[in-house]
Amino acid sequence: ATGATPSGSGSGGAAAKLSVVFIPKNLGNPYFDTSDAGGKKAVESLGGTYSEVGPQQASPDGQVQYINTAAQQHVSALVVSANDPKAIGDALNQARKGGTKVVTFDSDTDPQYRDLFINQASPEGLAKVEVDGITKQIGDSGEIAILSASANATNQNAWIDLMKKDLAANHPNVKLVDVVYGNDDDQTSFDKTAALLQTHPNLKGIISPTTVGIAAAGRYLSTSDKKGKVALTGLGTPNQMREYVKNGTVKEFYLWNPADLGALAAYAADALVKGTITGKEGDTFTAGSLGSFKVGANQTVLLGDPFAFNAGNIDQFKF
Amino acid sequence: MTTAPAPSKEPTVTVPDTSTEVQLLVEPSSLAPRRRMAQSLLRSRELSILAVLLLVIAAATIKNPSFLLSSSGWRDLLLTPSMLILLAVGQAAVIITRNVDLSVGSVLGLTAYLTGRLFIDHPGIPVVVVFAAGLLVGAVLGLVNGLLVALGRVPALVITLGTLYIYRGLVLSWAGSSRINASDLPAGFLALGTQQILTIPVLFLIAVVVLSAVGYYLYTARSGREFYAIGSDPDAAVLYGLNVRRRVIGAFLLSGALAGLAGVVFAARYGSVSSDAGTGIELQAVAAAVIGGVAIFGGSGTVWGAAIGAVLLVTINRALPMLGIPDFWQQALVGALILSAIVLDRVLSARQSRRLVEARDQS
Amino acid sequence: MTRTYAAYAHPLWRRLLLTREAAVVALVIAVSLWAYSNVPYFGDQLTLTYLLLDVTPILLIALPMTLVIITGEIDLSVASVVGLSSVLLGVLHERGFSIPVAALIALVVGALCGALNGYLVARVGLPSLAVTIGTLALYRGLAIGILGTKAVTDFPSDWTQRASETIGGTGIPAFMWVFLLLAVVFTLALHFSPFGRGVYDIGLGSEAAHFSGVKVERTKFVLFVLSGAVSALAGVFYTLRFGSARGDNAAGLELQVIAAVLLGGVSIFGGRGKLAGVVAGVLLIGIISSALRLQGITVNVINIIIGLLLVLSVISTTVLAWVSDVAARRNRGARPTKTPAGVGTL
Amino acid sequence: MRHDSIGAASHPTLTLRDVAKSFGPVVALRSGTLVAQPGSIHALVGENGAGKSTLVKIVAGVHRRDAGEFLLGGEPADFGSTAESKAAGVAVIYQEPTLFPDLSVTENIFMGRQLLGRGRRIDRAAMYAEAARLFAGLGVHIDPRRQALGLSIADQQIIEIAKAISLDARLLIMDEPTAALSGVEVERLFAVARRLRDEGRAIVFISHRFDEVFDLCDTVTVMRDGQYIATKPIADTSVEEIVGLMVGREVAELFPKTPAPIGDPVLQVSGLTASGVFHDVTFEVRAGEIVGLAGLVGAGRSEIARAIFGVDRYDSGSVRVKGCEVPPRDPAAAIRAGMAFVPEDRRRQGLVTEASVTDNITGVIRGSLARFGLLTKRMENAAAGPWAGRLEVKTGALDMNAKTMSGGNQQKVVIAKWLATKPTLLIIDEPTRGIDVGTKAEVHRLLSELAGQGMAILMISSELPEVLGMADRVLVVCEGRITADLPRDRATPEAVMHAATHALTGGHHGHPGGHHGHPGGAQDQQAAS
Ligand SMILES: Nc1ncnc2c1ncn2[C@@H]1O[C@H](COP(=O)(O)OP(=O)(O)OP(=O)(O)O)[C@@H](O)[C@H]1O
Ligand SMILES: Nc1ncnc2c1ncn2[C@@H]1O[C@H](COP(=O)(O)OP(=O)(O)OP(=O)(O)O)[C@@H](O)[C@H]1O
Ligand SMILES: [Mg+2]
Ligand SMILES: [Mg+2]
Repeated sequence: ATGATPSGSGSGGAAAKLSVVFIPKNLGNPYFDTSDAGGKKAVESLGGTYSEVGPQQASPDGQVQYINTAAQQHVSALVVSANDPKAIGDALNQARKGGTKVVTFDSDTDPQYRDLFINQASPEGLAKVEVDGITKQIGDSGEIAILSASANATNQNAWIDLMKKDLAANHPNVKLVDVVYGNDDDQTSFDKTAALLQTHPNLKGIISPTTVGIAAAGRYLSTSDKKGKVALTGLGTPNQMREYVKNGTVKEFYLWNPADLGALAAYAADALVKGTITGKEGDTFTAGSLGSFKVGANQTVLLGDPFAFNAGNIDQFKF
Repeated sequence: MTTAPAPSKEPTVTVPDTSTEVQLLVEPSSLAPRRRMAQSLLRSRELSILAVLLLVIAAATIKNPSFLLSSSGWRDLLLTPSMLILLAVGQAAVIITRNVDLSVGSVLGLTAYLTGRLFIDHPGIPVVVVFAAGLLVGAVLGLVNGLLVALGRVPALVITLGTLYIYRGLVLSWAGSSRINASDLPAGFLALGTQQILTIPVLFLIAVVVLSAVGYYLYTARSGREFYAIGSDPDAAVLYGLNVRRRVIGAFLLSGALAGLAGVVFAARYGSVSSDAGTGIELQAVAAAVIGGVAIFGGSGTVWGAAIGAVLLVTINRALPMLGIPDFWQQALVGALILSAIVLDRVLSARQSRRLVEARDQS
Repeated sequence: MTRTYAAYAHPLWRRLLLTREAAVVALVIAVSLWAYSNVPYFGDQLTLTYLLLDVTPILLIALPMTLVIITGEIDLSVASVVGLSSVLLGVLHERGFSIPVAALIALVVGALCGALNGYLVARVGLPSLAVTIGTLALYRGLAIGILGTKAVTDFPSDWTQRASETIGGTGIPAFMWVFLLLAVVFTLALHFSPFGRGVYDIGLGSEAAHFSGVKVERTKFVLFVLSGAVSALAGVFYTLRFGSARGDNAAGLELQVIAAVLLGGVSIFGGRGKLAGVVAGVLLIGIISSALRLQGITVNVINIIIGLLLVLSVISTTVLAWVSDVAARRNRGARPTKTPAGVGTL
Repeated sequence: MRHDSIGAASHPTLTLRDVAKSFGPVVALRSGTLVAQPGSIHALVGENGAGKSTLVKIVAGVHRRDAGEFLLGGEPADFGSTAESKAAGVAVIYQEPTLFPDLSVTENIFMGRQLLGRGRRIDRAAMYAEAARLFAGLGVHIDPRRQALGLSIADQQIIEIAKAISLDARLLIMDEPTAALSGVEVERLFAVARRLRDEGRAIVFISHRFDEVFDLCDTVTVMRDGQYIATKPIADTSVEEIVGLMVGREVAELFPKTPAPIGDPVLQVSGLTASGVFHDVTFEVRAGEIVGLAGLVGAGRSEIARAIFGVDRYDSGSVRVKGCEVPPRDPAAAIRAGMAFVPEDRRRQGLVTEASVTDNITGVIRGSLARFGLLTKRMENAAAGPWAGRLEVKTGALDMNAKTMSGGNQQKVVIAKWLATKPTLLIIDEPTRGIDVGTKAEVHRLLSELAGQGMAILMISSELPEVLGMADRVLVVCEGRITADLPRDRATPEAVMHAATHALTGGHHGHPGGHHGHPGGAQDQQAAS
């Protein structure tokens, strides 16, 4: 209970117990369930308190309210996947003014709004692995399309740009005919997939660099007469995709280990709170069993390379 | 006192003056039954909406034959609107009684999640039981709405706005951030989402069966007609001795049950359910009913119209990208469509009442 | 020989304290006190700031919405107007317009949106529920159509900061001045002007109002225009506060506004309600949400509480009437004088 | 005092004794008593607001009585809903038609008890045929399939009648069924009523037209101010006696119009036409003059008044006040020009019943009360108090809801509201409808006094004595046209009634009690007049 005096910690969280709030793009998203669970384990192993709050729909204004609440509570660190690179910036800076460390993961804000960004994979690497995957499956020629999350999701947009460049440079016979947005909503993504297939009868492949999107597309494809005729790949979680890999709708999809990503973000937050690192390039810290990581350019930490899931290995993964 | 004609079995009365009797003898209508039927059909709102629907389908098909002619195209044409048809039918029944049910989206979310939970917690549970459970839970939630509205004598808009929040809150608390994935659902159930009988999707058949049952009931049952009477003039309905409360509760019960059913359909069709499934769909259901010619202040319209309205709404959304209209503009078009439907309704009913007054003046 | 009359049947304290508005205000005070002593950090200045910033759009839109509902109509399109004005502000800013000019254009467009609603409802005589469900889709569709699902986020930081800066050291957002100004104007218009009396008369009996020379059509039209313009203002604020113009900004806000207005004691049938109660209703929802969020309770419970408050607040009237009816009957000892009545409708 | 008219049948179909009913503060019925015998038509008469409709609604199960005895066929009855009364064999034609505008005429007749075919399915064909038979029986030409929306009041009434007849009830109550019917239609209705009587049913018939009462009924019960007064066999009574019982005093003393100097024309109406409603209406009202607008219900008098005041539209013609043209469709402009309008439907048009006395009284003048555009309750109360006092409105306080007041007091509030505008012309539609006798006299004195002060008054009234007593000049409206302009000395009941029925084909007027109807009575009466 607090009286009128603003208690908690006015000046930085160094003295207080570690408290980390995870704010995913939206709740009820299996990808973030997994990553935040990893974060939770890490925070608890560090003796801190963990909590996860967030909006129902992936929108920046929804996130702002939760960032504000965290700022009011003077938590020691915020781990955020940004729905917009700028829109939540003011709120994050407010929180930082109150002594909260801000780590972004999965989807970044502009660098001036956070202390550190935990990058799941290099955008170049991700874009390349998805483009290579789809072009291989369709024989390096024909029409493809992209089913993304919301149109202003930072990470997806960066990847899509890189994919376009890669396609133009290395796959002249593959034509990207459409980019549609499913807003990380099951029903919308599903309906957009249906529309995509109708609008482009000659479509040969779909890349969906978002877990909700690829699952919805997998669901639609596996029940349509285009099953096996239209290739699908992208970023997905094994639990959601198992069905579609086994029934042959999807040959291969990619992801890093989201749990590791969450854990790394938590360790980074801890290091920032403890003051072991400040977030400048060259700082190093250890992230439990994940090993040691080094802060790169733009205050970014890279998790590693993405992993390819296929019929051969999918049963080894339960997330 | 004069003696009146001897009472006859027929409730007819010998008219005092023979000359006027001949002149005033009533013919049911001067038109042959078939022509009359054709005429009233031609004038009906349902038909004009159907024409618009066919136009949209035709345009999209010309632009891209696979919209209708491919097997997926044909299937999606029927499958996609199935869920909204169920909601629109329930909503139409409620609106006909001069009420409205805004809670259907939340009910749908609740039963969609319930469907997944049942399959996860009771592996091997028969699909029929799950459908029944969805229907039942929806009916109970609808009953709560109906009781509050009818017994509390408070406006349905406010009550169902409240239960919209409450039911959604219940799903959110129950589901938390967990979700149902396709792999949680048995293959047999998922197959329902796309199964076809003679190229007609099963879910569409379910919707059509429900639609026909409700349509038949509203047209041919005494209690069904009372829905219209109540919506047309609630005070007169009381003077007629109609059981207004029971019918209003019944309408909400129906709407809730159909929203519950729609939740199960949602799970079967999309294969994954998160706690915000169905958010905002209530306004689409109201819009479908309004587009289909159900007057927002009750008393007129049919569930057939509402169902066609639902198909039109969904199909327009699917056809616009085909017609080269970026999908971002679709919602604006839907809005314009709703407005023109209301305005058209007003124009038609103004013309109708003018015609009726003229008919009276001439007689 | 003329009689003289008491102006009021009840003393002032009774008229002030035994009202719906007083009940809501009391609830606001009670919940605040509870939160202050039980919820960590609720007493902080920052909480006040964020709470007020969060409810500002609802507060703004609730002002004209109250008047619209008192005339017996409803405007469901307000949140879509917020979205549209947000998008316009963004697009115009991108095209190089200064923020004040862009905001002004957004306000004008908002007023035009309201005028379309007003024309269809007041002049053509269509039911406002149906009309504004249509324009809800239309205006939102225009917003999304103009901007796609992209966002404009590069607003000048002096403007975005202005939206959330506070008055001196009070922690009260400076934008509250704008609300306060509007609240005074709306209060004078509704409670202290002939126009406002007309608004109530229309809600209580529009035919009688028409027979008394009240310009029913014009009044309704003006209210819808105001509703559109104020919603656009809320859109401008929303955009600058979050520094983000998006087509789907404030989606679903209309139901929150209506819930708050009804909670504040305004009758959906029209004719009853006070702005003071509405402001208290908005604050009540804001305070409950804020306190629960600070306790780590998420949106689900908040939803349930808002829903329950809404349902209870409307049935309380019926329940109270029923209770007093039973009491009166018991006193009189007469046989029941039940008169069947129609059930509540729209 | 009680008088059971027709001897000792085994049981009267309906017995009501000392039945009472209040609506909050309004006592609608103090002690209603009525005994209706099988095979007999029983008239129930009384002034507006005497409680006739309330009595009917208690029998129908719309209201529940507060006290008193209610027997149906000798058995105690107490209906909680109209469904129960229907089931017990009571059919009621309510004073206001209660139709579902969206449904077909046939559905309206059979709602809730539709004919069923196979599988409990509604048999529409049978219903249409049945409805057609009913209409044929009533001799009217209504398509059973058409929508009820847009039917004339008369047609609506016919459908109510068809509905009641088709119920096959042992007790049929008709609350002013003839108010909107033409002569031919009335005759057909009477034929049906007589047939039903001869089948042994009991009929209660409410009407303000004595000729009809004497034509059709066997017995008459008189009510006044919610109280039973007397029951007489029709054969043993006269119109004069009934009127005396109804009013409870000599009729003449009610209308104390004192002569006043007549000044310049205030209202000039010329060529006013609204197609289908009224045609080429031209007249003027002078300062200090009371002009009465008489005619049968439905003649279009209210519509004329509403058009003059700008509430309704009209197609052509002009309205001038003191020589200045008043724009159409703008009540505010009419008010500025000095008009005041007390409409006929007090509850819906005259008052905002849910608002306070003050709000109602200052409803029109508050624009001028405001200072710098602002208005406070205190200013309004200060303005309303004197006007309420001047009309002696009986109320506890000025913030009482108008809804809780008696009809007479409500009417005083409406008049106060308009007098507060200091009008030069007062249009008053049915000034004393539903008002008790005492208040009625007050209203008449007030009108007379206002005229004396130089106000021009246009008064519409369905009560002939009121018109004849109050008006300096009587204009008679028939089917939307002014058919007579009679100065006070030439305005006899006969002259007015002749002009009022002039254009009607089967008009039935003249001397009540003379004809005991028989088929073809309409023609006979026509000849007699
Ligand atoms: N629902 C009600 N609430 C309040 N007062 C009512 C109600 N119904 C009737 N009254 C009042 O009861 C009194 C009797 O009304 P009632 O309708 O029975 O008269 P009536 O004899 O039928 O008159 P009329 O000849 O005008 O039809 C009137 O003063 C009327 O205003
Ligand atoms: N086609 C119609 N549909 C509905 N109501 C109608 C129609 N025609 C007339 N009326 C209504 O019938 C009623 C009687 O008509 P009107 O007002 O012209 O008669 P009146 O001479 O003023 O008689 P009174 O005022 O005594 O009833 C009015 O309330 C009028 O609005
Ligand atoms: Mg009556
Ligand atoms: Mg009249």
